[in-house]
Amino acid sequence: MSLLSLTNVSAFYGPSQALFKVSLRVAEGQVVALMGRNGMGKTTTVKTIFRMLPVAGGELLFDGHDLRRLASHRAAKLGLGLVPEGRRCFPNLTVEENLIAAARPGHWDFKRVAQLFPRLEERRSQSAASLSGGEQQMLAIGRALMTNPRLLVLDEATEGLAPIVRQEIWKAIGTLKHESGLAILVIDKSLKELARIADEAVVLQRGETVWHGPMADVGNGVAEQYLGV
Amino acid sequence: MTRETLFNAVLGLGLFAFPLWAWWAEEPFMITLSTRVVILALAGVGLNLALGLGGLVSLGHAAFFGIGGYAMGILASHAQSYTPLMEFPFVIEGTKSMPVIWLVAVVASALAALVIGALSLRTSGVYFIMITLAFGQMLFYFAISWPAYGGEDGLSIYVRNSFPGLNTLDPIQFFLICYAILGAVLLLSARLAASPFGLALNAARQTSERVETVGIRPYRLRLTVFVISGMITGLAGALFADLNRFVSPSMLSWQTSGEIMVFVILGGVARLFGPVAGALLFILLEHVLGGLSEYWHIYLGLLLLGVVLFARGGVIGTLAGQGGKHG
Amino acid sequence: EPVKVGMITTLSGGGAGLGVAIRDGFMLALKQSGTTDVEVVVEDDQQKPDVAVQLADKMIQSDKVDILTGIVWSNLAMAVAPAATAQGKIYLSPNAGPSALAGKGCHPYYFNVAWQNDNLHEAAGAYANSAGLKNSFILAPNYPAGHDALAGYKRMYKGDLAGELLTKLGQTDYASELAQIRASGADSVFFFLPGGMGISFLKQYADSGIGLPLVGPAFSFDQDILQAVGDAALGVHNTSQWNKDLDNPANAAFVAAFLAEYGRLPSLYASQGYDTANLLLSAMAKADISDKDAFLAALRAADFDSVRGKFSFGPNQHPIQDIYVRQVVKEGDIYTNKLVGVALEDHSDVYAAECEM
Amino acid sequence: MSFLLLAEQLLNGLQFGVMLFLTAAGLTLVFGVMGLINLAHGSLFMIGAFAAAAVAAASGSFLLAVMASIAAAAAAGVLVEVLVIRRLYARDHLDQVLATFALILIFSEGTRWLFGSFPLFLDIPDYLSGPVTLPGGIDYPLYRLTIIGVGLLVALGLFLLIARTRLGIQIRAGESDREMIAALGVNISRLYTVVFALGAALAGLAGALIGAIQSVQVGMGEPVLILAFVVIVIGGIGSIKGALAGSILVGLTDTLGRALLPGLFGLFMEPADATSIGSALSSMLIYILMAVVLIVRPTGLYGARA
Amino acid sequence: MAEPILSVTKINKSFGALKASIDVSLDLRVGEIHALIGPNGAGKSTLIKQIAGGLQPDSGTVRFLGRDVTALDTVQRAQMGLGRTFQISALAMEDSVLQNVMLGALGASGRPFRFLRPVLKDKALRETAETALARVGLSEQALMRTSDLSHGQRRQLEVAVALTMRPRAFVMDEPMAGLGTSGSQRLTRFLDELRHEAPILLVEHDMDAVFALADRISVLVYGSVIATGTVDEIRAHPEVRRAYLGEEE
Ligand SMILES: Nc1ncnc2c1ncn2[C@@H]1O[C@H](COP(=O)(O)OP(=O)(O)OP(=O)(O)O)[C@@H](O)[C@H]1O
Ligand SMILES: Nc1ncnc2c1ncn2[C@@H]1O[C@H](COP(=O)(O)OP(=O)(O)OP(=O)(O)O)[C@@H](O)[C@H]1O
Ligand SMILES: [Mg+2]
Ligand SMILES: [Mg+2]
Repeated sequence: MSLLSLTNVSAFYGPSQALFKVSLRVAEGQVVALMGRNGMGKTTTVKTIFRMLPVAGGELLFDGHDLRRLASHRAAKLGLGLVPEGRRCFPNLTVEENLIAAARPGHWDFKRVAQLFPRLEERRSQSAASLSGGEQQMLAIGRALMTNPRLLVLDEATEGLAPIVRQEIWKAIGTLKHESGLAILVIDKSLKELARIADEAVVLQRGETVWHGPMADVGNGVAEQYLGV
Repeated sequence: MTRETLFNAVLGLGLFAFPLWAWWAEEPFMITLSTRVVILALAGVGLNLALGLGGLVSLGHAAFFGIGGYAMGILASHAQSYTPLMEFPFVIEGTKSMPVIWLVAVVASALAALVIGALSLRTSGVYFIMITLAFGQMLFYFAISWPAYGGEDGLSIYVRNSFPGLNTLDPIQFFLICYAILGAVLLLSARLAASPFGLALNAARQTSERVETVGIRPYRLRLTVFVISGMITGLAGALFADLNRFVSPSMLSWQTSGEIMVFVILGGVARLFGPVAGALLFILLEHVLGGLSEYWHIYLGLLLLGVVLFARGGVIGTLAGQGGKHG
Repeated sequence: EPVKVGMITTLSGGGAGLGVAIRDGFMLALKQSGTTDVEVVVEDDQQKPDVAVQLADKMIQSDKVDILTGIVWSNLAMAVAPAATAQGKIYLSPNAGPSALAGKGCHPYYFNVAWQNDNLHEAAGAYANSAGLKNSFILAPNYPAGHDALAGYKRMYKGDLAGELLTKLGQTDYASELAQIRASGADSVFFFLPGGMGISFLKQYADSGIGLPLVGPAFSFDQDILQAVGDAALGVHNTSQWNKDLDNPANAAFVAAFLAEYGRLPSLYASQGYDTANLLLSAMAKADISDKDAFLAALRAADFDSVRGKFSFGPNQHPIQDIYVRQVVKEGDIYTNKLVGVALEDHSDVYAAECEM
Repeated sequence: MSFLLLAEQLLNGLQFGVMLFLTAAGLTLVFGVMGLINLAHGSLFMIGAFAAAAVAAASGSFLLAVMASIAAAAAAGVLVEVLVIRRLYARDHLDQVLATFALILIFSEGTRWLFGSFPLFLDIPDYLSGPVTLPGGIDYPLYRLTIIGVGLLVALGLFLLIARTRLGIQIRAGESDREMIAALGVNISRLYTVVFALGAALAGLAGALIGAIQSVQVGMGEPVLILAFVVIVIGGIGSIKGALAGSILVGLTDTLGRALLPGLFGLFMEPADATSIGSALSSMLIYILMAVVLIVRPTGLYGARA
Repeated sequence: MAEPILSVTKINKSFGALKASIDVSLDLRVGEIHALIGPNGAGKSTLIKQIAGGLQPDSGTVRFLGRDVTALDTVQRAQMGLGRTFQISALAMEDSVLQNVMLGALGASGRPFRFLRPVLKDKALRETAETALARVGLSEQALMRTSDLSHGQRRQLEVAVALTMRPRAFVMDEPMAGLGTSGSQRLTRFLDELRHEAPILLVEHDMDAVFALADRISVLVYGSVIATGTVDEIRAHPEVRRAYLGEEE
């Protein structure tokens, strides 16, 4: 059974429809890549999952719970962890406070996150507002991990990171997948890395699911057709 | 024509037609009441420039309202008692001529706005709200304890000031003067909002960093709009004093600032006719509810609450749809 | 044809108590008279001058009233009365008596049925002399009525001043002033702090343990306020043109009727409202409102039984009356005042001389 | 002025400052930390005072009265938050201004409707009344010393709550991004209800404590409201330390201004003018102070630099 | 060789104990793209802020068009012709896309204090603005509200605003961030041409873009420039590989 499943989900921004019957599934321990060009509805999909945007139609299930009926925090508590687009660190909090604010008991705690991103340990009591862009990105990832999720959603989580850090993060994601069996929904522009890590792929175009299948098949024309590569 | 323009037109015409009807029906108080709406709307239009366009939430606009009022009170009281305002180094006489009074009111408010703005604009956000409040309060306490012009008792002017060619004592004529001014100022503020200046100011409200990087100084934009805004509110103050033939420190109190702000928010921030709708609704409620019960403030409060909760973007925002409104 | 009266008074906010008392007193008198010839429009001025002006406009232009009354505060009276009388309306002041309207600004259409602002303070000064107080510390808020209060006290008081302070209008904490009083070597304190300011001052004064004799005008020792002050006010001497135990039949009837009607003892303000209405009724009995001169003459005669006993108008149409000394006492559970003497007899005001009428 | 008097005035300034802090404490939470402009803070203060007066009259116990004030204000806070404020977090500050302005009207007249137009009686309990003699020979009211104590305790408690606890961190996070903190699994709605109620309770507590030495009447909250905003802004929004520092600065300035200015002007002026001008200036003093502080430090004493 | 358009000399900047710029010197010459790379938190954005104004260096000088501009503020530098994009989009979100670019054009016109004529009727400004939108491929979105743009579209708009100013030099802080693969490729082609209009100082973590575009690359690590050189030199630089590139390729 899939951990997360969206079936024919539609959503609107005010009067304009942004999602048209989007469907996708993420099974336990699976990594799914959500792909599409700029403005195609990837982030919007994430927002519906996290109840930041009402669902106009369709079905939204996580671990058998109907997400549509849940408030944002309840959905999150079921085990959804988010690294949002644009980082959205709490600027008035220090690095440490950003992490504490999100913490729920489990494998990931401040120590583990600090091991993953030593830079955060160094900047521990600096306010998030004064962090460099990449440092904020690390913080956003660390913060999501602190919630000890069962499904991690990464929306452009490697944006603005140095190549070497990006490699670290992909490695870490790989470890998460393999060792802790974490399910991951990932949005990223690096096809190469996605190809390496993802099991399945879903491609959105103008708010519609236009393709889904094994990640391995993305190479065969899909990328050219839908991603403009 | 969008719904908003349509609504504005109805509002503008209605506000004109009603007093004419009252004149015909010989209900002079209804004219007075309409005049009051027009003048308070004018004060709101002034604030709305700073608040809506510039994002400058000033809780000190009573200062300009009061300065305008006192410009009228001081000049007219000297004219009334035939004593010069100042004898050294040159003689300044009081006056009962509205245009002169307006000029003085506008210049005095502009100067005050320049000083207050120049200092206050160093801050932003809530700090700005509070520092403008502070300047307003300084003037308020000054006026209360300054005995020369009546202190807390204020100044009474027995006869309304004059306007060449018109009989200002006739309510409908005074109304027309005020209405014409409001019309002119609304036109001006519509122009301003659409102008290059308006564009830059509007952007500076949202991201002053961006405005700087295209080579424009947000501080100057803001100071300019603050001064224009103060001038308009000052003019409204002079008219208000003339309407009441009376001026007192209560025109300078923070409650007055708050009330002007309430007009703006109630009508719809950054909407051209927002302050007009707001002032109209508020005065109407006050008038209708005031006779209803000793505890009429409760009803007023509940109605206002209803507007905030269910009518987003103020009266105009609700009736005319969202477009254009920020926040 | 009935007389239309417009009553503008404060019925909401912190000052509502005074307006309510005036209104209640006024209405009680009308009710007792059983007259159907008076029509009253009552409106709330919210203690804002510009609202009061607007209401006056409304009553004059729309309700077409003949007479205005009701205003509690000097600054509101200043905003309304001159303009109203200039438009040929009669104004009967049930409370405020700013000096501007008693002197140069006096007007044949303006009558004050309460007192000129200085009166009670002058009486306090006179009382201080008779009580042998020699070194007073005096304080009042920094606004015209406060200045008048200090001036009024000093006009009669013959001793020295240990100190003089103008406090902030609406001030609620007096620790700093109390410290200065304590350090000043004064033998008594005169204060004029109307409304909540007085309550705060009295409580804090009592708690400070300074313990010097206090003197003040009746405003801070009014029936409706005393219950809120409690023990802190006990024994304080204050001056007033009225008290509930004034021994005259009109007063006894008034107190009893007020208590019966509203379930509380009347206050100073209620007595003033009551007198105002009775003055009006007395004039109506003598003349018709349409005959302005006759009606004004009838008002000037003040031919009614005032609850304060003797009452007549001076040349500026302000009262000539006795002003008494009262002391705060506790009767059962109720704090109230009892008369202890007369401070000034047949007192008018110093501004009358400036009035050319 | 003697040294002793000066010392006493300093103490008065400090005391007034702490009293201001007490009135501002609830607002520090709601405005400083949650970022909500709550003009109805003064009304909650008033509710506390009225509840205390009513319960004190009925029960004769000051302690019960204080507890009642906390409970009543907190209850009003919950009600207001759930019915009104909750819908406004995401809105413009200006909508909050209008809504809470409406609440002032409702609360003021509602209170008058319930309790009548006349001030209520609330007094200091016997065990706290009267002066005590401090070292140095100053007679100082015990009750005011108590207020200093309570105020400092509240300051400490708030500081710990906001700066040191996870709850405090989450509240602050919610101020900058409610949606995000909710997506991290924090029930921010309930948290904010609780915080708002706590802020209201503190306002109520202040109302009861201060009501005992002031006048318990409708409208008593308005001057409190302005002063509370003033001290928070001087201190820097969001900082408890700042609010305390701002309060004490304002308290000292105001008290010393009142005590010293008339005398100062008296050195070179007619006494009557000196009294008048000196007191006029002293009533403007805290606003001058605020303007100067903000001109020099546009985000207050301890505010986060922009 | 002619004096570089933009140069910084021996710039130092610390935040408390943290040294964000240490003796940084670099320059930007006519027609080139000079890429600035380095680990996160190395001080790239800090350096950009010191170049564009808004942050004063503790010591050192910034020269632009032959003038010492160290003491000038952001506005003055912008007026001289320094075009800048932000790492995190700074746009007027409530305004339309067109209005945002108009703002740039207005700034470049140097006459923002005009009060009465509607700005949208100003042909010259409008043309500048529409051209810029067309160049980044946002013409269709001109009338959309900026907040309705997707993340990537906003990045494009950032660049468009900078274009309207017809600057003498660009400083761009991670313009590719958030652009998808196709978007990045497009922007890469675009910048490639843009360098002939004005040189670009480019901060970027997208190595595909950097390697494709840069004439020279400087590498900033812990506030110091550890290397400057051509693409090949930098690629091969062991220190750079260790601190920044990792085992990529
Ligand atoms: N707050 C909003 N209001 C209205 N429309 C929006 C809003 N946010 C996004 N949109 C529109 O919805 C569409 C999908 O946007 P979304 O952010 O989901 O794209 P995306 O696939 O995440 O793109 P990117 O890769 O650029 O982040 C876009 O066309 C955008 O214009
Ligand atoms: N105002 C500040 N106060 C304290 N430290 C700061 C401040 N601004 C920046 N820093 C620190 O200075 C360092 C350099 O920051 P900068 O933003 O310049 O990095 P960067 O090279 O742009 O990194 P990135 O590639 O991640 O954007 C960072 O470690 C950051 O935390
Ligand atoms: Mg996206
Ligand atoms: Mg950076």
